[in-house]
Amino acid sequence: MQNILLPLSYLIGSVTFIIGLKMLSHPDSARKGNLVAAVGMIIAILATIFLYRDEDGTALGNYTWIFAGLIIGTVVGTLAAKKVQMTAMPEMVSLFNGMGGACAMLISIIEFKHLTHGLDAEVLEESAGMFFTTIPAGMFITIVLGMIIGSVSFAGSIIAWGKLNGKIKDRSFNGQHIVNILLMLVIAALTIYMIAARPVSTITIFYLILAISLLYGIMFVLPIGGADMPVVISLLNSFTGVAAAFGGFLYNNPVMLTGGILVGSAGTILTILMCKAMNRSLKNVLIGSFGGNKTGGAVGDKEQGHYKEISMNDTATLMAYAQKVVIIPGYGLAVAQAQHICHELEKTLEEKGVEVIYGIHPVAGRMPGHMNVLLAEADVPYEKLLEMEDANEQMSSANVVMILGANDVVNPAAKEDPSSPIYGMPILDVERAEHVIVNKRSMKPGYAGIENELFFRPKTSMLFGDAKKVLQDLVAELKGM
Amino acid sequence: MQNILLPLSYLIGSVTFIIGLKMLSHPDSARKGNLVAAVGMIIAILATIFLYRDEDGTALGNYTWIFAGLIIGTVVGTLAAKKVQMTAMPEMVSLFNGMGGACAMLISIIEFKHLTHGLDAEVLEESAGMFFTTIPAGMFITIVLGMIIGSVSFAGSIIAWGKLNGKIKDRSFNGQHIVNILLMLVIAALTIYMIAARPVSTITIFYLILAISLLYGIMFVLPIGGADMPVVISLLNSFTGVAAAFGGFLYNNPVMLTGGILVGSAGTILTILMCKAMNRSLKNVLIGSFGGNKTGGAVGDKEQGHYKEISMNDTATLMAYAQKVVIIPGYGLAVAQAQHICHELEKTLEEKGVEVIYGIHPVAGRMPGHMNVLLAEADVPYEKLLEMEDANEQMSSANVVMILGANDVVNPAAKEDPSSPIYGMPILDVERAEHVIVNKRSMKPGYAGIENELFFRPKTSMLFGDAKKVLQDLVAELKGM
Amino acid sequence: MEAIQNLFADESTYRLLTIVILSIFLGIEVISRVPSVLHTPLMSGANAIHGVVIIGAIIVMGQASTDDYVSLILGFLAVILGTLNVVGGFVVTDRMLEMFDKKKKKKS
Amino acid sequence: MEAIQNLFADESTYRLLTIVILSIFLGIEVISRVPSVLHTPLMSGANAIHGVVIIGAIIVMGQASTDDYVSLILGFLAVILGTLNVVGGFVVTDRMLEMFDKKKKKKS
Ligand SMILES: NC(=O)c1ccc[n+]([C@@H]2O[C@H](COP(=O)([O-])OP(=O)(O)OC[C@H]3O[C@@H](n4cnc5c(N)ncnc54)[C@H](OP(=O)(O)O)[C@@H]3O)[C@@H](O)[C@H]2O)c1
Ligand SMILES: NC(=O)c1ccc[n+]([C@@H]2O[C@H](COP(=O)([O-])OP(=O)(O)OC[C@H]3O[C@@H](n4cnc5c(N)ncnc54)[C@H](OP(=O)(O)O)[C@@H]3O)[C@@H](O)[C@H]2O)c1
Repeated sequence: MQNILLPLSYLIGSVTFIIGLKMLSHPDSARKGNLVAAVGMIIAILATIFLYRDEDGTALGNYTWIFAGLIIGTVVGTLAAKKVQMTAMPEMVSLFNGMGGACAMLISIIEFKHLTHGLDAEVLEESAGMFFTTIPAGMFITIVLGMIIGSVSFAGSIIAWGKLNGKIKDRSFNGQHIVNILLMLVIAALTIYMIAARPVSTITIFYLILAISLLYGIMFVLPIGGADMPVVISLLNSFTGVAAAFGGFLYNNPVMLTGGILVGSAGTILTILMCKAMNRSLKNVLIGSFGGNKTGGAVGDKEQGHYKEISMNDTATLMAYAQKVVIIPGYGLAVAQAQHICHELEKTLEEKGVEVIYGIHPVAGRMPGHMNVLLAEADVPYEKLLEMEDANEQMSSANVVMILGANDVVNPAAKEDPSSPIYGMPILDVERAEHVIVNKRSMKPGYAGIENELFFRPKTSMLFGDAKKVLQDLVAELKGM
Repeated sequence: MQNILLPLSYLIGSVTFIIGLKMLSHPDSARKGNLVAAVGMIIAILATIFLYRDEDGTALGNYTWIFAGLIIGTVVGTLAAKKVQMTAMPEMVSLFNGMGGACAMLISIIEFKHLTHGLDAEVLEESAGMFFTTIPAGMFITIVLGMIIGSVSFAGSIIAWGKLNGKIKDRSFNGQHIVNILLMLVIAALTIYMIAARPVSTITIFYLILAISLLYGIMFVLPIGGADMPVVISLLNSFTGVAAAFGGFLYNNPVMLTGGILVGSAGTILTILMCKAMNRSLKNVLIGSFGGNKTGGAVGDKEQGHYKEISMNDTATLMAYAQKVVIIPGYGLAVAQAQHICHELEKTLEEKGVEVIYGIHPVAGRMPGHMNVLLAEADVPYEKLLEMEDANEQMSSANVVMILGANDVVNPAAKEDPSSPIYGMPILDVERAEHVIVNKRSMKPGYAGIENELFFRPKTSMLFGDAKKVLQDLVAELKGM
Repeated sequence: MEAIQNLFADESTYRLLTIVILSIFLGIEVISRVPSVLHTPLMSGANAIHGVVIIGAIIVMGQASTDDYVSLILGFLAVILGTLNVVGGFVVTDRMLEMFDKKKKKKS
Repeated sequence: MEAIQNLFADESTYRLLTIVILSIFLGIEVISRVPSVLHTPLMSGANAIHGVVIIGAIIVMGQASTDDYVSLILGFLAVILGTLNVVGGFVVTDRMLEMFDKKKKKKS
């Protein structure tokens, strides 16, 4: 019976992964999709533990170790995932991704050790390396490639994690990507040499490749700007998928294979989609390190004229007597953790009969969907969050647009200035409204590091200060009116 | 080398099928997609002929027969496909589909004959049927299922072909679908019995199943209305795909497997999409045989009032002085082969400064895309053909809507009368225009067999006659003005 | 029944089943957003693709012993029919799509 | 090099390769029309799915001989890390999507 059940469980696993991924890509079914995939995973894991037999028909051993590992992983994983702050989720994903990569790497190392088990220097010398030629090429290739990709993914993910939580700073030097390409070539050359020639020093070379791969993973992510990390994580995610697939080849295991490859290809597409949403090319993200060495763009290039400020009192009056207010949230709102007070503002205005909607730019904030998640956390009703196109349609009938800690997503240079690095990105067209009020702490640029001419336009008034503080004052002012 | 090349060719074949199907589903790449799949098919066929080896390593023989068959098939197939009239294409597809089904059926028959090769009555009696128990179950199931599905597809396709070219009339009797279900049950019961029990009469039962399957194929398609044939053909198409996939199982052949299953699943989805476009359910098409026994619907149910006719001269005047004319082509235009003269009308009007566009309903005519293909044949420029939604938007600014042999697709009952069988189908909203002129030969209903109240509405004028004749006169009239 | 169980005990069956399932999903995904204009050509193209059954016919034909006339004749028929399916299918699809192409050319 | 050729001569390699290719296409098809709001949860969900590598870790662990401490310890670590990937991945994804769900509920 069990030889029917095991492959059947794997089949079920593969199917749940496909269905799960498919459901994950539609808003209505996403949460269920995650569950479906999780159930499939549990089935596949349990089936492996209890039903797996090697060629000789012996079952797995070391159950104590296995269960201990599973329990520790489950407890720690659940706690970490439950405790993490909403805004720290991308770094959490990165960390988990690194764990997967490390797992793939360790598997390869152990399997390599098994291949060379019992070899001591003496035996090696005697057989003059002949031993290594007996390793089947397919298996050897699979092990080495799984190790390389797993360790790149591991090292890269850890760096990405460190960058996102601020522990690691962007570091780059000239010609860094040339060094990276060289590292890659060295890895490739060593691998081909080892597999084709099977030298006596195979074991040393193997660990050398491991070390260089780890180094490459670090060097690969280090120069990339912290704000580009979501894209990089998505890429590393698909790397780990491929590493898992190599495990599938190694153990001739269809569920590892389908799961890994699915994630590998879906992750690659997702990476490209994410780049598109930010109007960047992948190459640009990886090599240009645009987030790292800020080019400055138009900063100070032109005579910018003057900006005008607006008082809290005037702001409150303007808003209270408006028909329609559009709120544009941005990264600053997230940093200031001002989502709850923002919702409060919305409710206060509505009590006064003002219609309030939110205009959500797809790349506002620092991860895709950042603003939606943030505002949902503060219980802002779904139907008030308009996507960019819909928001732009409403803009011309709005009396006041309130920009809270957003910058690049409302920068008119994207439409008007072909020399701007963000030229071509669709933006929220706030200037169609009657008044534009911008809240930020200073005149400093946002993520793209470029000046925003909007702040100097006649319609615009600046309301300086930390978003949370400003909103608290504004709400108090409104309530007192 | 060849044991690398054969599976590699099959891999290439599978990939081209996927890419081909994908490209086929986008208008821009469709034609190239067809080519890609064809190239993959050629590679897979050539690789099979020259590189296939059985377990003992012997190559295929009978090359003369194989090549003779290929050449005959190629010549006849090419000629048939090139000669066929545009409007007869669906029946051609049906015929080719039947050939594929027959091919799968024959393969199963031959393989079954091989299994029982050299068995004469004597041997059978001696071994008391023991022999049959030695046939591996997997192989046996595969052969029988391939045979059943292949023969149903074959017989059904031939009937569908006959119906479409008018050789076979709709025939149905009460309880026909109960008979069909019974036939299906008999097939299932015999199959299970034969495979589980392996009786002495296995050979007889096999051919009995074959006969009943063919009968079922005939009975399945016979009662379905001729105009529902595109849907049925699509369904039979996916049947043949599944039959081919059984061949893939039988020969452990990945390209047959992927190709067959891809078509099986894509064909099923396509069938559902086609039903949706006609606002029917698949069940309705298969059992309701709505096209067969016309329910009559609202015919004569209500007092319909009067319709008014319009003279050729008035029509010409009205059109010549219009700003914008929308032409709605339908099945009647196709039957009358009036597409060229219709294009002529369009050009004549444009010379007079009238803007002319076409409103294309997705199910106008008798096959999906019928109108597009038809008008493309007459060189009507692509951008003049508006899809339903776009056409409806233009409708209110049109002075004249000219309906040429269309009926159901402009029937307001679809919007207004919940009791109508076509209720809920989106229609071309011609009444938004200033004048509606309808050309058909009589007051007879169209495909759905129901009365069309549009013809009695105040805005509507009827212009009776064969579409081609009427258009010729109209163009002459216009040119003389 | 035991035989069926044996069938399902074979690892390679599951490998094939995995391929089947992936292909099913792929077929659904690839087609699910096709515009209705393309329904007929797509049907026709798919029809040509399942003509891959010809490969089975070729194998059967090529393995028939030269004195087994029944198999030879049936196999020969199968090859012809399969070829008709493949060649006719692709050619007729191409003709249909040529119409659309023509329109494209006009446009540009 | 001969060894590589042998590898590619093995039929089952092609069976696996077919699975790989189908999966690649499927991955692309399934994802290619995802709205940008779902990018992060989808990334996270995919991250959990590649945690299937844990199966390899379990096999390695279960096959290690009880006196091979290096393998035992590395395998143990691999199991823990793999589990972290799987469990953490699914839980964090669920939390993210909970946010969206909440909005849904409000709506209805
Ligand atoms: N969503 C994604 O997936 C993603 C991922 C990576 C990168 N990005 C990029 O991130 C950018 C997002 O645009 P965005 O408009 O949301 O943000 P932004 O352009 O980065 O601007 C944020 C603004 O918020 C202000 N701010 C910071 N802390 C604040 C506080 N406590 N209170 C009030 N204001 C504060 C800052 O100005 P002060 O310093 O003057 O206060 C800054 O100008 C885009 O360029 C996008 O391409 C997005
Ligand atoms: N497109 C598809 O894939 C497909 C497939 C199957 C079924 N259908 C169904 O077919 C129908 C298509 O609607 P439709 O409006 O195009 O056609 P229709 O409703 O069938 O009406 C066609 C009309 O053309 C007239 N006609 C026939 N020959 C003519 C001629 N020589 N000159 C002028 N008029 C002529 C007929 O009236 P007279 O007899 O009075 O002339 C008839 O009323 C829908 O009900 C659809 O569901 C479509």
